[in-house]
Amino acid sequence: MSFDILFNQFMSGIARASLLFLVASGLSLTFGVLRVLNFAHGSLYMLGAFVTYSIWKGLLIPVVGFYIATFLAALVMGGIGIIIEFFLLRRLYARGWPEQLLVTYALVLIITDLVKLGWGGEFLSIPRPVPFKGAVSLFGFPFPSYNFFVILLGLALVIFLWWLVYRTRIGDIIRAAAHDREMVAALGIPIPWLFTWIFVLGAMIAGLSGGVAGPYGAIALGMDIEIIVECFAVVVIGGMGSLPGTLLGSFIVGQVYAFGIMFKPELALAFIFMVMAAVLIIRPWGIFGRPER
Amino acid sequence: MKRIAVLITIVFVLSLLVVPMVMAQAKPTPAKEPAKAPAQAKPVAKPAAPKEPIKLGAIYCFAGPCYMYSESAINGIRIAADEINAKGGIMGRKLDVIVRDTEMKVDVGAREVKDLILREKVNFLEGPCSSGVGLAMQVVHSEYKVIRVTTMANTEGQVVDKFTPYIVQIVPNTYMEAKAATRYLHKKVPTAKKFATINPDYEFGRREFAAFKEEITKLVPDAEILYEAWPKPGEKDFTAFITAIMAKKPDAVHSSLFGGDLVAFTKQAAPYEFFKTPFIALYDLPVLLALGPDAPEGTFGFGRGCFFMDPNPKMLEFVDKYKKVRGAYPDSWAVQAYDGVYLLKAAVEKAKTSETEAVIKAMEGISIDSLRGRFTIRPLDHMGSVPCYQGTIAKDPAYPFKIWKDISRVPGDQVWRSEESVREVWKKTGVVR
Amino acid sequence: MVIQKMEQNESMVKRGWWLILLLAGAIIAPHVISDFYLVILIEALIMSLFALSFNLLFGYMGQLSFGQAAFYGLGGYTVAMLITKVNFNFWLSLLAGVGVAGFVGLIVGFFCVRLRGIYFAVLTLAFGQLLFVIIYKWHDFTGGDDGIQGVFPPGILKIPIVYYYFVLLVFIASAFILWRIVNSPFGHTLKAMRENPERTEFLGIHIARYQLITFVIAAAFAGLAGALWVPFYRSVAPFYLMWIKSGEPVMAAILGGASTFFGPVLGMFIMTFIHAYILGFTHFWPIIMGTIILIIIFALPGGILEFAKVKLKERQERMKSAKGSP
Amino acid sequence: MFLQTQGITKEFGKLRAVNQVSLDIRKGDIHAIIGPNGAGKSTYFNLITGYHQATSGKVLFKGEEITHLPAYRRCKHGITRSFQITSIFPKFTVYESVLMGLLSHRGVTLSFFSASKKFFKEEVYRILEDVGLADQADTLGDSISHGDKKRLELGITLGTEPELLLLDEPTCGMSPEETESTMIFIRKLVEEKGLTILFTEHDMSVVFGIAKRISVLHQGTLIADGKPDEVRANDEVQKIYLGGTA
Repeated sequence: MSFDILFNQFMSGIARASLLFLVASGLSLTFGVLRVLNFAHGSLYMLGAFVTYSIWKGLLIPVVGFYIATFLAALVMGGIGIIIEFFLLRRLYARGWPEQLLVTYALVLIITDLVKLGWGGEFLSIPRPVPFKGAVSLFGFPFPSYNFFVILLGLALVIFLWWLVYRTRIGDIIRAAAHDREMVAALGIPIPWLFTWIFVLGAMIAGLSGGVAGPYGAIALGMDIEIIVECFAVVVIGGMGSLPGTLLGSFIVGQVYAFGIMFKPELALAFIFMVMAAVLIIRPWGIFGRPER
Repeated sequence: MKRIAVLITIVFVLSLLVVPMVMAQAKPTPAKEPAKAPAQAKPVAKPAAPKEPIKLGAIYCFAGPCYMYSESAINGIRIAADEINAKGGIMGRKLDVIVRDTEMKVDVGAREVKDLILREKVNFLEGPCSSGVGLAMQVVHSEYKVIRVTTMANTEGQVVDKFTPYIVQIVPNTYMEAKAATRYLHKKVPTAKKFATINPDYEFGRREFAAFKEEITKLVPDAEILYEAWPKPGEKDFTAFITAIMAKKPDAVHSSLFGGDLVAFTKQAAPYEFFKTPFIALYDLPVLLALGPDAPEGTFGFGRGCFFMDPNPKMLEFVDKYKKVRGAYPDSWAVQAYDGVYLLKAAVEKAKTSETEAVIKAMEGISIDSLRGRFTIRPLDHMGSVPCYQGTIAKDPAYPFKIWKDISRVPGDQVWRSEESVREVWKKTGVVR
Repeated sequence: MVIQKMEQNESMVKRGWWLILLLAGAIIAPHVISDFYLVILIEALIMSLFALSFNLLFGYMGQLSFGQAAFYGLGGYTVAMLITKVNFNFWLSLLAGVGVAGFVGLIVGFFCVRLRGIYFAVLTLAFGQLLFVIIYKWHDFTGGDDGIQGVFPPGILKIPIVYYYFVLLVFIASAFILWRIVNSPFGHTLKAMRENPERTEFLGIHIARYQLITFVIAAAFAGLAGALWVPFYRSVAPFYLMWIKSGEPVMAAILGGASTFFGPVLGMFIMTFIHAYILGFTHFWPIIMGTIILIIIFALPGGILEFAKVKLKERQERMKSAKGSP
Repeated sequence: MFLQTQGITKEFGKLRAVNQVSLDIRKGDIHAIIGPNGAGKSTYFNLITGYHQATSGKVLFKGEEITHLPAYRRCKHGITRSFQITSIFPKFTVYESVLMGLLSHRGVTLSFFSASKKFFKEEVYRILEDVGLADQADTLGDSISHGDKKRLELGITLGTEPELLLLDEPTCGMSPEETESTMIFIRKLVEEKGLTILFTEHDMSVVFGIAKRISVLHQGTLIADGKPDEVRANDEVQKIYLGGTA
């Protein structure tokens, strides 16, 4: 196995990791801070992709159309996030997390059908936006420039979330709430509103990553079921609620899958769950996570 | 606590008894069409003879990648049924279509077939979409002795390995389709020796791969398969597979990817200049529609007969009808489902009854003029000599999407498994015929 | 002291009464309802057994497992492979299904019982998906994606009504066993561990060992449910092990009332009948099922039976205080 | 010797919570361990009950070393404890809670089929009478008064028929009458059942009221150990406790 083939496989792992990070970072927020096992995050991602497609098709602005569509879709998903959190999850914080889990499970069922009703069943596709159509040659191998766009977007999101979580007052509150919810509430901080904003932020990220996934692959029913379990793997491996953890987690899952495909294709998926189980057994709170108080 | 538990139980027992009884008697209103299908013209109320209607159970998979194909198939069936009823039905008996969804799940499929047979008392079945569900369903409807025409699930397992007399296949099976596609690929790239393959990892993909391997070694004795990629169906990220294939630098690549998977694969492969290597896959109408400008020209496609693959007069007439009803071009799923209804009509009229055993006898050897030209049902394994199509993707000014050029139409009987080899397989799988 | 005793046997009579009524209903049901709804009734019974086994972990041990479908599927696969590949005796392959599921439950449980709450749920999810992918990809041994077909029960069991009585018998026996376990000293310890693990440990209970035993029992009964299901539908497929299937008993338990023994059974019956009924009309059943779940979660906190229990107690208090009894 | 700790030490990172404490607790004693907050009383308790594992040193119970035994195994030997924050079974009735102790002690918790209701009815009611909760046998744990909860926890521990009972501030949050009745009850336990009690307490009237021996811990080290009046007179204790001469 010559170096450049390995390098190329490594880069394809990076591409997958960057998309996974986009989706998983939203989940890490809701899962990490709100401790909600949010199965609906995958559905918000799928809905985001379909909404982006419709806005993109509606606007049909030549070059910049796709970026505007993705941005607007993220806002739309934020709105939907408010509705879900405010009307459904907020009433359940007092009750056990199993009920919250079941609500997100019910949302998966509802959103799947909404997409079926709204967009029918066709698999849609958004062509790759102008500057990122072709490929860039890297060590002699073509590397799709759109993957660079996804990686750049991932980095931008990392910086934004890092700034938000570690450099702002809201960030301090979020980290405190992740660690000890009652204490933060005791300090008089309106926890319900904080949780709404975190869930909305998570939903917007899901919408954004859905939009970005459009040109990357196909927009089709079943996207949600397929990505959500991998996202759980990423968040669990990295550590719940820890940003660097999610970054590392998506890198690990991306590479395990890429090299799994190359060497033992039929076990590639199994490797991911083996790593997830191993991390949970050895260090339940993940590589960068903190043990629960 | 005790009194309320009693209350709950009474309600529970009552629901156990009463609700199903009410269900059983009350005729459920005819299944609502999927939301998108527009209202049909009201069939002319002909004083049908007092015979009760012939009931066709259309059982497809409205989940995941199959959702869209199933919708097209239902449209094809409805158009055929309305035409037949407009001309007085089959032997004067009205044709009722009942739609059911398997959710692409084996147990739901098996149960819905039982529902159609036991509750709706259907005479015939058509569907499903997924091969796995088709195989599981076959065990059930064969036990209840009801004929199923399969127009989409095309695994060869239905008519060969797990053959039962209650199956009729009018979609080219995986063996025929892959063999025809391999010949086309070989004709286009005769010098190719080193091959790579990428097939969805389930019944359908594995059968197409096996047939490709058998045919290519016959056509190119020293052919070599360097890499077999097996993405899971519904895979959305093929990057790792693409780079792994290109690392082997094959002369040509064969694939049975279809639908959303093929769309995602194509878009992710294009930047890697993957399509410089000769490549053949199921580039049928829905995929070409979705890809639009991204469809790779010069790449080869194979399919089962949508309008542009076989533009004969009967097909063009069907295109107008379909455009009027659905506002879109008919894909191969609508075409084959439409043919399925007419095949049943022909067999019932030949048998002069809708009774299963008689219709099976009538079906064996029957031939009809379908949208895809004339084909016959082989008595041995009820496989239709239906054509397989291949072509090369190219622009066409007449359509807003790309279609095929230098189309080859391979009649079924040139590529289907010979009767001896069918019997050989039956010895192994224990089918007695 | 005396009053307490008297109340107890009165409740025995009362509980006995509605059990007999339920049994009578179950026995005459197949002759009353249509063939199709007999199929749904069999389905509901098998899935209720699956929900009961799940609730042993969730309702009684207090840990939510999101991978029970793996054992349900393994039970089914064992029966399917033994019958189709080696033509094994039907009854022994049922037992084998239970054994395999229990054994794999031992291995998986060994790792899971050391975790709590969300970590326990996510680890069981991971193991569930791992087993799903292994069966899905191990094409030559398990038949991969399209699973195994042609799994026939022997002789008269092929007739739905006979199979119904067979499933009813197995369901009643299993429910009885689970009921005894839950009310035995072992069950008492289980509930104590759920209430307060630390206090229970300091009474001399090795928490992990008791949770592991419970995990194995739950896995075994889930395997039995799978082993009953597959011969009825004559086929098995890998997605029986998927997390979506694991979600079904969770829904049933929470809807029916996880803190009661029969809650999950009621939840599963309601879900199965509604799902079958809706499917007759439209294939948009998920949105209807999802809405029903939301309504029940918000309208009947704690599940139907629990909600009913609470309402009854309130009514009893009001009556007692109204009568001004001593 | 009934219970002995030899140079038992516990470090949390750099902090040495318990420092080389060697102490003998005689059978049938009511032995109090006192000291200002952070003196290491609770940690010492946890080392004996197995809640924490000792960094060094030994714990011997009836001559047998139990330093590294897990908590549930020490309980089998007859050591059990109550917690500072009352730890009971909220959704269990008072009856069921006490029954749990007995089930575990009599080693029947692995019986799967006989109904738990049939077991040890008389013993449970006897304990309930002892702790004065017989009339509330059917009320749920979380719906009884704070004082009753303390006594319920006591009842639960008695269910395991222990030889050594460690009580973590048994009368904390109790009214004077309740404290008085608890003290009488503890004395009764020792006299009638031959139990040995080791307890920590802030309320000096309780300590000097019932303790036969008192040990004083200060910053993890044992600074005094002996009869109540010896300890009261000890100037070391006075310095750290009563702030110089009284």
